[in-house]
Amino acid sequence: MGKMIYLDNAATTRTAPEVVEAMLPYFTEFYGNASTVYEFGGKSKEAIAKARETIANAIGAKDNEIYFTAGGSESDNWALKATAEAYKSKGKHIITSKIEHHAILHTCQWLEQQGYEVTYLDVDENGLVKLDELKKAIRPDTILISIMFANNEIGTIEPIAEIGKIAKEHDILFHTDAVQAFGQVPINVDEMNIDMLSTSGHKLNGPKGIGFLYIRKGVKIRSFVHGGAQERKRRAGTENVPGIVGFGKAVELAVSTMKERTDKEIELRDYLIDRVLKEVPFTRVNGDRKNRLPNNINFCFQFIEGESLLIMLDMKGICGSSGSACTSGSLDPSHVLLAIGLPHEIAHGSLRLTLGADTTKEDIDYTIDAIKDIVAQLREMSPLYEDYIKKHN
Amino acid sequence: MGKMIYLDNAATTRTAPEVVEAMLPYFTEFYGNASTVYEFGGKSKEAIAKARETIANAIGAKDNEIYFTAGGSESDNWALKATAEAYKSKGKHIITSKIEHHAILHTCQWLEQQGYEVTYLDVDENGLVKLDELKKAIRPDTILISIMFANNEIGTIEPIAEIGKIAKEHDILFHTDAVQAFGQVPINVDEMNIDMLSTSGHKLNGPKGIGFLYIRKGVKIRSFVHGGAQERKRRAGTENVPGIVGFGKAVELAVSTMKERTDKEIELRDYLIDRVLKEVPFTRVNGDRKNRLPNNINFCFQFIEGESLLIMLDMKGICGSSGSACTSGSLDPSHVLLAIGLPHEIAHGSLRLTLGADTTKEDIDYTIDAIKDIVAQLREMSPLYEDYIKKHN
Amino acid sequence: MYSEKVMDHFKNPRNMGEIENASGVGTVGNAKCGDIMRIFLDIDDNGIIQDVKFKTFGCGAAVATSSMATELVKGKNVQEALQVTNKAVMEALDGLPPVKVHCSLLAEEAIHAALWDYAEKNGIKIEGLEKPKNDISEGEEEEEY
Amino acid sequence: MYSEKVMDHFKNPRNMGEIENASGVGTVGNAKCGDIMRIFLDIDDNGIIQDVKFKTFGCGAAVATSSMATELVKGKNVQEALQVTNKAVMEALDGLPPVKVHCSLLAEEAIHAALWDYAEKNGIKIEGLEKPKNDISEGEEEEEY
Ligand SMILES: Cc1ncc(COP(=O)(O)O)c(C=O)c1O
Ligand SMILES: Cc1ncc(COP(=O)(O)O)c(C=O)c1O
Repeated sequence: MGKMIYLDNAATTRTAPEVVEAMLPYFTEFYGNASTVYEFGGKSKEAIAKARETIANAIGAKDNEIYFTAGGSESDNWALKATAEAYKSKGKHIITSKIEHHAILHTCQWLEQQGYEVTYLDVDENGLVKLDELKKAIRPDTILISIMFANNEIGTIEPIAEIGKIAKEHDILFHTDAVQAFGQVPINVDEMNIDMLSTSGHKLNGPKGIGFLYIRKGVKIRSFVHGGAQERKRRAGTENVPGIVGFGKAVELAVSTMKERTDKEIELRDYLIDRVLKEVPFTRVNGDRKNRLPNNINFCFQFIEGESLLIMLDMKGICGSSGSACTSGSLDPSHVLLAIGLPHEIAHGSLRLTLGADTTKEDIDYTIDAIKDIVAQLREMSPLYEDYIKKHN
Repeated sequence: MGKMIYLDNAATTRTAPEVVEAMLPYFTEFYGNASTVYEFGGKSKEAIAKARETIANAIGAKDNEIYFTAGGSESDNWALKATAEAYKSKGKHIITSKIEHHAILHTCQWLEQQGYEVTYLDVDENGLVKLDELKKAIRPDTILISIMFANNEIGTIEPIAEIGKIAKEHDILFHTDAVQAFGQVPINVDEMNIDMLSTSGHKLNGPKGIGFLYIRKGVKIRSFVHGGAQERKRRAGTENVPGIVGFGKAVELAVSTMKERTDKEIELRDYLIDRVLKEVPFTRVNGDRKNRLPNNINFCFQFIEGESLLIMLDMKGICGSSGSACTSGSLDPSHVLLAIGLPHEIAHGSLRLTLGADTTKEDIDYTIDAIKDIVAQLREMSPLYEDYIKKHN
Repeated sequence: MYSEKVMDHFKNPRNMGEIENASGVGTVGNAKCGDIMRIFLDIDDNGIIQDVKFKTFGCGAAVATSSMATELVKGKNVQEALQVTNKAVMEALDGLPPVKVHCSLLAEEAIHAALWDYAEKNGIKIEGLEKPKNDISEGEEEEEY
Repeated sequence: MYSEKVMDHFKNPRNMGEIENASGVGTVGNAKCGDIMRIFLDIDDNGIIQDVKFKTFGCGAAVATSSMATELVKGKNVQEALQVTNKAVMEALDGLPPVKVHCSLLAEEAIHAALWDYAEKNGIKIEGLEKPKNDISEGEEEEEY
């Protein structure tokens, strides 16, 4: 491979070398099962306890409120399905938004098949959940509100503290999918009145296949994966010690570098957005310009289609995404872009670039030039552009 | 730490250095998300495809019948819950055994709460499922038979081919929890008429936090973890590329070394069992002496309690287990030992030793001597032994 | 994801562009589904396709199938062009991923649409050519999980 | 899992053994639950515990609490011995894991049982001593998930 500019950090990140370093001893040296009697297993147990503490501190939680899972999707499934089950005698109504990740949306659809009722809140043109609509949607049988902390496609950060407050006032559980936000923006579960929170290790330079669900003490959630007594009997399965250790290390790094890293990302992000908006016609930015993840850029380029754009960027060594990487197997345009009011043909022309700690000004300049070239080239090829030009000449 | 003789390979194994080696590039070099358009993500996709092929070949399956999960517990939960859901219009009766792992038993209990009916088959004194009882348990509304390939505590290998045949004759799905058997005994899903099969990577010198569920093409199972379109839309979550690659490597090693490794283990296993039976009075072997995992040893030493035994073995550097490691948080004696007919006080005195590829004759001799000493010492301390001796003198 | 042939035709699309005053122009697909193909045919008096151009809005496979389809019909007569199936296009590209098979159907249909336009403009009837659908529904049924 | 103190008392149990013709012997727990403790007391005419021994079938914590309990009552008089609570045993051991708290209850109960036996044998009544239960049900309720 030649030059590579990796701008798909929302899909996954490079595992930090320090993280791998921290994990290594737990593969071949301290490989003991953490749930054993002998001292050797105690090494694993201690390592898990340390990671749990680091992580709990990062979100203002207590150690025993952190439950390790296999990632964001499992955390989301667990949070929704198992609270739905535990609170069904109270009610069967759940509120979420139209721009959640599929791990939430498909879980909600499954819950609907099980007899639950789900309200999918609209968002405004920037992807912000409307608080008054949230309030209106609340019913006596509402048991759960699940709104993502920040959107994975357009980077919009939701008013989580306000939502938490509303949920608390109505005595309704509040879950947030913080898979994209964790490590990028400060989170405090107490101040924000969050009862459950999902994360995934590989989104913040930790390993893939590990995540956690924060569960506030007192929440009567049931198990999702039944079996052994791990994770205080709530999540069965031999503990993924290296994964947990790596996650802990990644969180430690993400927290300690957050301010500096995101300040730099914000600067590069806004520089790229501003230049592309100025230099590429028929372009729009998706997502809120202010309440936005530090590393997220999302455009729609009219008259062209995203996959072609991605392949041509790839030919120049730039890795980006169009809609969520998780759904690239699908042919539908992004449900998020549709929800913020874009027509299908515009939604098809989206490009998401998500920066990382290593992204440089040079990378960004190179990328801007590449975008300009490629968009022009694809428009040259586009019958839609032809029609538009003919109509307006 | 001084000397260590690790004889708890059924709890978890050391990740093989070759496995770690194979994983490493996928953390920091080829860290791309496998579900992306750019070539860089293609590296991850290819690595997954290769692992999937290795694994499919290992059990005589097709590539597209292997679905990666986070481990044995998730595979078991998925297999049971999602077939129960998919086939509920056919019936709501499931057959399993009393000696399954908790990942099966607790899932069955959950299913019972959801309105399913579960028959828990008795086993004989060696832990073998009785085929005539299985046949008798089958009803028109039976949708699934789930019997483990080999038991994790007493090592008994179940008559899987025969069970598969019965299931097939009755047109009932057959799932087997092969977490302990995979890599230790030859498995062929076609010859054995297995429709679904659970495994876990860390039991065969692969990494923790990865497993797979084999699902025969045509089985109408639903998703368990809903979300993105990974694993042919059946199991959501960003692929754990290093985990999958490591699992693939571990399977490759396990398959290629199986004959030699297990021949050696069987010899050491039987040597230890025979000597301990001869040299330590009031001792019994649990599990079938013939249909037995090559690396499994399980004793009950009368008048003493297992945890004390473990701690004292640990003091001599020997790692063993008493009952399943997963349940060591519990105070109940092993449900498996109760199911083979042992009274509680005998069940409490169990010791499981599970050998690995590196176990040597010296380790075994040292362990035998340790057992003899420790059992004598603990009996000296035991009021039960005192009573017995007084009564019989 | 794509074969080398597909990537080659995507990177270096053959016959991209338009033909002014073409003998026939066909546009199929719709922006909603993310694929639109437009084929321009220059057909001489002997019914031979002298030139062909395309414009495509769509994914890599859409571009590559358009490119390959134009190559396959160039120089052929109308009847021969009609025989160029989506299967032929796919084979010439060394295959397509399952989710992209509909692109090849679209390419076949775009040729047919251009031929239909040609026939209409010239008041002739081409044996075996039915009025093309404007839209191609996906061939594949998704499995329900 | 265990504190150093617990491990020390497990590895080097104090007062392990039996006393022939003891002034009082108490056995509590049952094999079903995996813990049995037997305490032997040698009490002199002044009601002072001159010697104490134990035998225990059970886990590490069961052995350590037995050992510690015997240490705590040794040399005390009957009334003082009665004041040795499970909490005192636990504290002396620098704590126990939650699942093992019942072991300390068992140790307390074993002392009481031996004292009861002593009282019965001598036809006396010890102020504040109730007939010990033979069995200790677990103090903890398991959370239902
Ligand atoms: C038979 C059996 N099934 C399932 C499991 C669960 O596997 P894991 O802990 O990897 O989820 C185990 C391991 O503890 C096992 O031995
Ligand atoms: C917002 C959001 N939620 C959930 C997930 C799922 O996380 P994972 O793929 O690690 O299971 C993702 C990542 O794709 C995400 O961006």
